[in-house]
Amino acid sequence: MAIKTEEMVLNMGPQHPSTHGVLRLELELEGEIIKNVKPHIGYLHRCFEKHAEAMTYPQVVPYTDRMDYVASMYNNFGYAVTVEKLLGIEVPERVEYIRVIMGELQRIASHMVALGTYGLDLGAFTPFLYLFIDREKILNLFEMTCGARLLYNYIWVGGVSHDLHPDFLRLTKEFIDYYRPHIAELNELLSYNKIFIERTANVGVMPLDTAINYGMTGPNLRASGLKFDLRKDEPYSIYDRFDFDVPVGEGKMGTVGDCWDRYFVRVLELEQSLKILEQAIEQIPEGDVQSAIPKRIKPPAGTVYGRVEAPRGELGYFIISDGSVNPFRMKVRAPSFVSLSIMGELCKGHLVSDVVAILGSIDIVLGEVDR
Amino acid sequence: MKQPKEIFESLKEKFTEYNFEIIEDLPVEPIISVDPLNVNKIGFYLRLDADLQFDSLMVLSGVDDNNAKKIKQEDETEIDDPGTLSVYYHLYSTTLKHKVTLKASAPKDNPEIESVEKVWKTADWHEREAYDMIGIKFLNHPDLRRILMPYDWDENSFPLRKDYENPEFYQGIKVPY
Amino acid sequence: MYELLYDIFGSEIIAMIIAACMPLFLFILPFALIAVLLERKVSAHMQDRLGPMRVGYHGILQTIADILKLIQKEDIVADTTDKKLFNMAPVLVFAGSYAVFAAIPFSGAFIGSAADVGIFFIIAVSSIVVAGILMAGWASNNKYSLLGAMRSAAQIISYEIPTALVVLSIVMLTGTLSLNTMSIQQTAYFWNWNLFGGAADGFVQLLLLPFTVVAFVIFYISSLAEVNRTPFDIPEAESELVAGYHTEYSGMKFAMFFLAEYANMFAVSAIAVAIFLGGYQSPLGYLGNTIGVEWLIPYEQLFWFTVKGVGLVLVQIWLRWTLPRLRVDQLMTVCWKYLIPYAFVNLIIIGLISLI
Amino acid sequence: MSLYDIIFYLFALLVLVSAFITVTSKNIVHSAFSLMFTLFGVAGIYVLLGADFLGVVQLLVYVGGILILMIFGVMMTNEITNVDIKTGTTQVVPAIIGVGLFAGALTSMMLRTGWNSQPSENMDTTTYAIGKLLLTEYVLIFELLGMLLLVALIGAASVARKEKE
Repeated sequence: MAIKTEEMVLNMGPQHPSTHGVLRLELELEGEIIKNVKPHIGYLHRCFEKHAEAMTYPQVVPYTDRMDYVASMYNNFGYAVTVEKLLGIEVPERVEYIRVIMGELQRIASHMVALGTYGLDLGAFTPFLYLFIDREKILNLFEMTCGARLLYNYIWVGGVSHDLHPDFLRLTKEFIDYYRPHIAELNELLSYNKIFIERTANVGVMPLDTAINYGMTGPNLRASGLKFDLRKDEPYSIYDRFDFDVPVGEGKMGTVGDCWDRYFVRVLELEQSLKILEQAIEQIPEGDVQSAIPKRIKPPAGTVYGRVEAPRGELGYFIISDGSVNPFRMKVRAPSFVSLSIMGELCKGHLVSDVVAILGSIDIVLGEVDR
Repeated sequence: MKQPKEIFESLKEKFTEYNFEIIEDLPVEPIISVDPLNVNKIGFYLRLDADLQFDSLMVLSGVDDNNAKKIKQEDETEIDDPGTLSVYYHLYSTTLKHKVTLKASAPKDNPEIESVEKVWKTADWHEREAYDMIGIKFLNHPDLRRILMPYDWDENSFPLRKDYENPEFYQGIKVPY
Repeated sequence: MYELLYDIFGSEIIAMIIAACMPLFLFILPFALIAVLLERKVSAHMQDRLGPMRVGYHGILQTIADILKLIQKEDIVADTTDKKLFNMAPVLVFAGSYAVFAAIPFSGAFIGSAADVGIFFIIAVSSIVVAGILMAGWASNNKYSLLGAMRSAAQIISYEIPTALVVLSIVMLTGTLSLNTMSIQQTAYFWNWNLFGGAADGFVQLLLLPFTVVAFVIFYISSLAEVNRTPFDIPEAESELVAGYHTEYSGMKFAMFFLAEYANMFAVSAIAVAIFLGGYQSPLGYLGNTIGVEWLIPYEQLFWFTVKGVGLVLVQIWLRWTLPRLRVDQLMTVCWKYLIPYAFVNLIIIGLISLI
Repeated sequence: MSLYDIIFYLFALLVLVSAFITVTSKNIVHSAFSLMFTLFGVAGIYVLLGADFLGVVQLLVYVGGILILMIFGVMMTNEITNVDIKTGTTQVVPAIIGVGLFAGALTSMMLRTGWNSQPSENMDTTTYAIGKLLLTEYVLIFELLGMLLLVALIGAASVARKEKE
């Protein structure tokens, strides 16, 4: 017996506590069950790509900061790597190590935000603040290095803006030792909490073929069970020198590729990033931090697509150069943009509360979605 | 693991009726240019063929090639060639770990390119973005709306085109303030 | 208490009005002030931060400042609301939670009404809160509010069943519906509390002990759900429904919802105390008896009652800042598939044992 | 006027006014909510009459259960997000005739009844008495009602159950 019911359209956002920014989700509901989800984006569109066409190559760096503002350092990193690939230059050893250290610290900080706000989405307030206390320590390290706490403009094409502070390595080591036990604490408080598992396991399951077809990358793809990490599969910078694992979703609490897996892959990545950091601190050589590249960067005409493993997935820069000082066309493959497009697929048949759980688990930053 | 050159050869073998070109003299990456109206078929082939398995579309970018020029005809009159708009497809195979870049160009006055949304779902939003920014019309796309720009943005105004000019007014508000 | 006031004023009406207002001014308002501060301070210290620190010493006047702010705020009524119901709803919600206090025995001498149907009255009257919440959600003409109200109503009605079943089992054990009588029965030392099997004989008490403990746990869980506290705070789940049924409210009307929530928190704790934790009885005996100052005893009882009640409120706060929130269907599962069957079995077993 | 009278008149006023609104209001939700006040007032009057158990049951069953369910239903019926759920007036003439007849019958009944008033007994508690009566004199009815409710419960569960596909 089918009862005809009227569908209700619920606008979630653009101003809503758990859309992680100005995102509008148009939910078609039948009772509390989702029939369809239409994400509407663009509220934070800042024309990065248009701006880039009017800037010289070094001038673009601060603009990249503002895309994924939770992981600015990695945006710089990806941009620098791509332009260097286009220019065909090598950067000094020390720069590479600094970049890796910064990148991994940024990954930890970014995952902290992701995990913390995920707890918050599900009603657990305390883990959020615990994680932010620790994130503060990373931001202090960044501030010490480049003076900024959120938008760094630190990794430049051909080098980094400043050398490390003399105390930096010691303090980072201290941070690693301090932070390691906190991962276990997070697991106790949130990951293995019965209610948390109930809310996330078997919710928003992303089968591997769907994930690949929708272009998922990073933790979201790995949670679906594919061991794919650009740091391992297509090593850029000096990632091939470090020994670390690529955690994948195992469906420990439910199905492979559910929200809990996506959450837990990030937790496991914290550990791996700490591991990389330790090795990088051991190996970092002395040296120059700005290679001799001309002030006016004028790459040859051509195209390049460079991609790095940003905390949220594959961050790609597609640059077309026409031989002038400005990029002819710059397209950013923002991981959050791609991840968000699967929302409609994942949410169907779930409840309103699950939308929050799913949205939180794919971990988007609206600055990057809209660019 | 295949090089773009080999992929180019196998494409030519498979689709004899379409034109393929390979642009290799660029720095960094070779590009295979394909027929814009049959991209979806080529896409299906690339994705499903056992030797290629390009299951992942890394990025799809629309580009205004900015190559408008005047062509002199035989009778000395000039006609405008409006130039082309292109779409770049960066493909990757998660199983075979090889990459290839495709390029499909369409004339600017009628920029129609077949949608690959059916092949790679991720193309959905990328194509909407290319439509939104460059103005490429993707045929058979299920939901070709603006994505980043407001829905009430001028229908024929595409911000990332090289000949784009800022509108004077938007919703009655003067724009260059 | 009413008799006392009647002796002083000589007029039924004045005595009644004063008696009716007393819990508000003597207890609910000060309690709400303290509880809000407590919640903020406790949560802050649980999260390695300080919480409010600026207003007064260590921020103790923060809630007063907040209330002053709320009073001064503009009372926004959206254009498309159903204005009559919109204005009535906060009053109804507060009235419902306030009415509960009429039957709570704060001490042997301070009881609003020692009515024989006390506990039954509390269960009944708290359903007015549901009506108020539904009214607020509907009148706001906001989809989030409506969803919140629907969830809330469904939740409170569902969880009334295990609460009632557990209360029923204790009623069978004690043979009374009056909270005052229950409190009196649990006198002298804490092993006479209903939580530990009541004031029965040694063997029967031992037999009852596991079941009364289970009853208490069920009661506490469902009381958490009835006052919409985490992990059952889905009606106002801020990450999904913004603020649920009170999304559209501002200023003093919002403050009334807020007040009602904190009043409710104490009310359910107080009921749990009265039923299971010996009511206003001291766990250790009275100072007044020891030193022979009889008039001290009611005040001691008031002290113990408040301490126990606030203790349970603290547990609520603790849970809120530790646990994530359940989903709406899981909430119903917990209620209908776990709590109600357990409560039923518990009821039957306690009934059988109390026949011995 | 004693306190008892004041409270009685307050409740009576509440019952009458809200009942009036229930009948006349064009908005179904308003009607439903004012019906709640009516039932609440009636419960209050029960308590004043010494039937405290009955009053509480009235509150619990009608206000807490049936009425909430009704409001739920009313909210679900129409476009839930719009405030204009309206009722109209139809069949005015037959209604007037019916009401007139009924009112006449009631008035004549009221006028002809010999009202024997008795001083109120201070009933100690009604709970015990009700309980005893239910389990002795009316035990059959009690059991039958229990069966009926069980049947209703099972029926509701089977209606609400998901169909197997």
